[in-house]
Amino acid sequence: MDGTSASGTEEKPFLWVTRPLATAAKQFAKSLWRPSTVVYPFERLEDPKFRAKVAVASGKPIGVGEIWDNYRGVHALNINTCISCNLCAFSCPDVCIEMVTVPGGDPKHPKKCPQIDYGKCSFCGFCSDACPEGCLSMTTRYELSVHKREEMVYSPAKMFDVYKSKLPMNPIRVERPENEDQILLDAPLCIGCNACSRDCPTNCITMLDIPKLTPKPGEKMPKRIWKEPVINDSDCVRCGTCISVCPKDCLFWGTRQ
Amino acid sequence: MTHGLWNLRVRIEGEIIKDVEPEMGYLHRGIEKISEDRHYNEIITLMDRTCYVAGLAWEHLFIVAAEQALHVTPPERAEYIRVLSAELQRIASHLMWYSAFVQDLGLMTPFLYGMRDRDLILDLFQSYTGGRLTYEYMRVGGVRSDLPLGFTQRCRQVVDWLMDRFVEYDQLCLSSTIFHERCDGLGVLLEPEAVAYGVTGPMLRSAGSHRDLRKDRPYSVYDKLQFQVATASTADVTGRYLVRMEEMRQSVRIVRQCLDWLDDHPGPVMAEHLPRWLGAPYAPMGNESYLLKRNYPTGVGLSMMEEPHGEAGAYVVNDGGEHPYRVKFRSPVLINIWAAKRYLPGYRVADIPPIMGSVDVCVGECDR
Amino acid sequence: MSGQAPEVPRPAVRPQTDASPAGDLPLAVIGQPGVPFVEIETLRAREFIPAAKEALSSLLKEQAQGKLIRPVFNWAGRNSLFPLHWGLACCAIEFAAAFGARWDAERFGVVPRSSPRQCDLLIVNGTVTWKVAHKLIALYEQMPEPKWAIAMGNCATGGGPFRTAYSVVPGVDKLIPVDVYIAGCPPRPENMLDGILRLEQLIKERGE
Amino acid sequence: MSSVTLYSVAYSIAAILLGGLAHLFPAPVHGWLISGDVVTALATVIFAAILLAASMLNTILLIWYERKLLGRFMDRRGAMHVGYAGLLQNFADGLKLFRKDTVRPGQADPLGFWLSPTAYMVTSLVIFGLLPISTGWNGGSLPLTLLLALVIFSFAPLFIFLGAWASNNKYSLIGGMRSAAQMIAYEVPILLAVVAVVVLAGSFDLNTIVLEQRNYWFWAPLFLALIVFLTGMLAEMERIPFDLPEAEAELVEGWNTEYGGMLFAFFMLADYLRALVGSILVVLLFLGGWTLPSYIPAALTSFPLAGIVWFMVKTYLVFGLFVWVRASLPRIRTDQLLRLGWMRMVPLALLSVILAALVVLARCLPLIGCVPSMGG
Amino acid sequence: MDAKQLSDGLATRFPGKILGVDPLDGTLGRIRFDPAVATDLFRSLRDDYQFTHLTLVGATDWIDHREVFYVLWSDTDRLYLVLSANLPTDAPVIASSVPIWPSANAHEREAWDLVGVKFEGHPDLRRIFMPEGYAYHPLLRSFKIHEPEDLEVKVRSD
Repeated sequence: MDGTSASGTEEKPFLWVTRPLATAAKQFAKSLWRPSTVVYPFERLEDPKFRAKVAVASGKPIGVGEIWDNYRGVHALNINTCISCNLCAFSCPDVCIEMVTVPGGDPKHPKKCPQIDYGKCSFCGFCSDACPEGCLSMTTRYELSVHKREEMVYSPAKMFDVYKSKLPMNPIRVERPENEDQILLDAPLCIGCNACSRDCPTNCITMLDIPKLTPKPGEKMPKRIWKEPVINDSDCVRCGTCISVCPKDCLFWGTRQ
Repeated sequence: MTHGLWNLRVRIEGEIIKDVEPEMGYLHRGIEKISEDRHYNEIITLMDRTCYVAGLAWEHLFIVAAEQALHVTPPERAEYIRVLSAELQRIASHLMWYSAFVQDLGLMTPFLYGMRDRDLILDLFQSYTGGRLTYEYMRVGGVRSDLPLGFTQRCRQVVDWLMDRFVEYDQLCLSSTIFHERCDGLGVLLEPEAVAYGVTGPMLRSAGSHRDLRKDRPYSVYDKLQFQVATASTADVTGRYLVRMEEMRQSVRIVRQCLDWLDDHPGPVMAEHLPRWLGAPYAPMGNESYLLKRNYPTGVGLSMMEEPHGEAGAYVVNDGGEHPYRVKFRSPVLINIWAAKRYLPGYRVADIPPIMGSVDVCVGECDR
Repeated sequence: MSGQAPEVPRPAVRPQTDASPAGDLPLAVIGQPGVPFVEIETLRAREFIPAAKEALSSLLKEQAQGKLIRPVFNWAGRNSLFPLHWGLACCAIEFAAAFGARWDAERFGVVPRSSPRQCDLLIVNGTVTWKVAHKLIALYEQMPEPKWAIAMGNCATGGGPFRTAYSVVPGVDKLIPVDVYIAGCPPRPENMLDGILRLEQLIKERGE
Repeated sequence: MSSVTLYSVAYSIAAILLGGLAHLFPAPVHGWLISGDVVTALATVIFAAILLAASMLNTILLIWYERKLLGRFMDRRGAMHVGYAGLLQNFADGLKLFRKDTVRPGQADPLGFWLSPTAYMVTSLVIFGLLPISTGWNGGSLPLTLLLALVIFSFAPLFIFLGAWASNNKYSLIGGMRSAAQMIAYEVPILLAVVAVVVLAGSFDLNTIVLEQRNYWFWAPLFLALIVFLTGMLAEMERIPFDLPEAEAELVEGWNTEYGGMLFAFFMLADYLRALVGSILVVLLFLGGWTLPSYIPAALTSFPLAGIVWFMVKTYLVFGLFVWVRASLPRIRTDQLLRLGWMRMVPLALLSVILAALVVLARCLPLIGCVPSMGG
Repeated sequence: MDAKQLSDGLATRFPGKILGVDPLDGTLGRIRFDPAVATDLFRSLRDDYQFTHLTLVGATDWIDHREVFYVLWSDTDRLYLVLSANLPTDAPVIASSVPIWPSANAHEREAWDLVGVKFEGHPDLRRIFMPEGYAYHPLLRSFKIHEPEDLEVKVRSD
């Protein structure tokens, strides 16, 4: 077994306490001109101007760089490109995203955008990873202190303001796996109700006519519309809206053979 | 205590401790219960908060157990990034321990030095995970994203700087007669007793044991890395200090090897062929009968790791659903505190802060 | 990974989240009414604190009408907030980092004290469980007036990721009055400093 | 310069005030007002007020100084946003504490609880009346000033213990007991170190002690005594590494756990007053007081109030030394502290007394008759 | 030592009480045993097979039964071993392992607290995390957690 004995042979007491006194004095001399303190409200770490001064030890910049680009702070939402797919709300582990109606949708298709309660959000970034259109992303803004609990709820409009303020945004995009599951149809159960096609945020579901079956003698024919959804996999963002709206639970995830 | 929320009931005679009774549960947050209602990847958000000074180490722990239960193999680059993260996290955690420990001794200055240098590591974490303390970085089957450009160079700068600082820390503590007066021969827990009481980690290694799961049972890619196990023979507070300091140096060694490997081997960081709810964003799953029809494999995952505080374990039972059926963690801190019944009696009341400080208490992980 | 599948009993039906198999077992968690010891403590805090505050403020209105003295004391009070040195969970680490070398909260005169008698500010930095709730209230009551409370982080604000758990108080404002909430999980040290500055602003505007 | 003393300043202020006031009154009152007794009485009051203000101001400045210095040792900045460079920070703290509610725990003893901070503060303040700051700038030049100062200085453990006991809190009580034991233990080496100085100077009068250091400061022959005195003063001031009465890790805030508001401010202020007294004593006894070595150019020593300026510079440097120690050493344990006090410091102090005697002897040697007279 | 050797050895010592061995990655395997022989089995494992470390004791609620699992570590072989025993739901009782491995103390208290498994012979079987007097064992599947109802925002009165 290879082990090393941590004996600390280099540092032994020398004249009782003179060594620690000397070390403290050395640090005192080093930090006399500029200690490593960031004078926060006046200097900010995320400001490129101060990056050379901060992340420092006693005035010596080390380890600095574009460390802020990935920071997960307040969300920025581009309302214009949001497709109301609900994926952010589903992927939120803390259930802090609620889809609220915003103006701009047609009456059949009310446009819904995420509203985030920062009193519950854990800033994990799952929602921005999930966003298929890249319209919800996280910025480097972190100041979130409020007087009242209600002010912590960020409406879509408020997050759109954050988007318009052009803060640096988290550049990480998690790539979707190539062999993603598709949405399959359990055809005998389908009643052709058009719910999936109507609610699909990307309009990738088309209802195609299917031949009408004639019931065998003695078998009761289900009452249905003779249409069946066909899903365009390349357009589908895998949001599962169709699955959740399907009244007969006939859509499911699987791999198309 | 500076280490979090727990209670130590002490029965004393004069200044001498006769019996102690640790009282826990003030931070019991039901993480195991909440985990049963979450997707595998979503549990990672809880892992960061379970042990808030070693979030990435606990993510690694859980992810390995979950991968074993789900029969997923991550790519090698992801493994290296995980080991790099875990070792950087070990340094950060030990620095946090150092800060809290010296503060218990009444030393104010090294507390600030420790926090200052820990912030540099947190900056590194922030540059590739996006979080300072809660990272949410690892995923079943890999990690969230690759390292950013120029990361390895920055990381080398930081660890070089840290190697110099370790000398300074030793000068402030080991070179001080008062430190030795305060810490030598305190909280002695010899190896057989430590084993019987289940004590692990630096506390066990300070008693001369060579037990380190990274060597004994190499998980991830630790078998390809060169490092040594830090041990001490005194089994007291000073020994634990020495072991942790040496471990930080060895961690720097591992970090440098990982950086060299990562420079030379670009590649994917996410496994292919993952079940639907692992590889992509979550979406409504639909009727559960379809899920059962697809017959995903069930399994049990058990991972034991050398976490900064000691041996941590995760036991994950996968019953084929989207959530784990049962998640159970082994907390090293719970057991290390528990053994206080053995190593505290006989010392003075004024010795409690250094002794309990040397245990490295993280209550979040202890109470879960 | 060898793909060997150890035998795990697969439950015939996964328990549904909404249907409780044991019907007589209430869904109760300890936080709901009916569990005495927490309730009593909660009530005491809820009634005591506003009453004390009211009494104090009426006293002030009668005695200190002076236009000169009040602003001076207000300035002193808001520039020297001593928080209680009490760490709960994750946010306590960031709380400590804010007092570290890089952010150095002492610049604003914020010095943590260990004894609640010498504090003006209770920063609840972490998850509050029901087991610790009455201690939190006791600490808050031990602080002399005027005093403020900051709920730091999501756990203190509303239970955070753990709010569904059986042992966690869903928001510390159920126990004590909170002046400033800081969102974040955990909030960065800058965010915490921002919260303290916001509290100073609040004191300036509202008086004590 | 030498003619101006603090008392003369106070006396002239009193005379001017009373002279102005006397014009408003008829003759008998007028005569009485400008009589010597009344002026002296008022002068004394003014004198005390000046002393009080000066010592308080200095104490508050001392706290600021420590915070800034400690900040640099710790690679940070310390208070900097309240006032210029945080100069007003401590005024804000004091005002806030003054304004704050003072809570007396229900079980606490009222008399002890209220009395002890006040008495602690007052005894610390009284010493300032005895300490000369420059030639003539002191309260009274009693023959036993030094002894009196040290006696008043050692009242503190009594009041700390009283306050700790009155708080009815176990942490306070343990802290108070530790504090009392520590202070009493370190009285002995301090007094012995002072004896060494007294042997060398031949007087208990601080003015004389300073004047005796015209030729050489006493720290050189009495280096051991200086070390003992500094260590003892650290223990008396309860600063790191001897701050175990306030050990935060085990006792919440030590003996002032239950004190808040103004009473806590009293304790805090008195602590720093004592720190100031300690630094001043070190300067007076070992570092030549307001005198400067003769090789310093006269321009630096002859401007008005040069003595006071140099004295304060020295005092602050000595206090900086205490801060430096605080920044780099951990706290030691009670039993180790007492062992250090009794087993190390007392013998060292005794040794330094012998050394001082030897120095005196060596000084006497050239004089005729000195050695035989000692023998006979 | 491999899993076969160990299970055969144990099967001869405790005939009929070793109910099976499942493979488990990275360990010797998972041995299912009859809770009736718990103490003897533990003693035999510690003394004869040098499983000196008890790493973990936990319990799972499988609705129709409860499972107790033990993770052991052998310093000589550097391997983990998982033991598991099924207990009936109405009487979840098993002999305590504290006399053999003192480190089980906290683990068993936790298992009692959260899953409600009783360990006979435990010196101090009290709740560890939840306050004394708490009525439920929260990690049972029948105990549901839910979104707190009282989450409406409250505004300070003054």
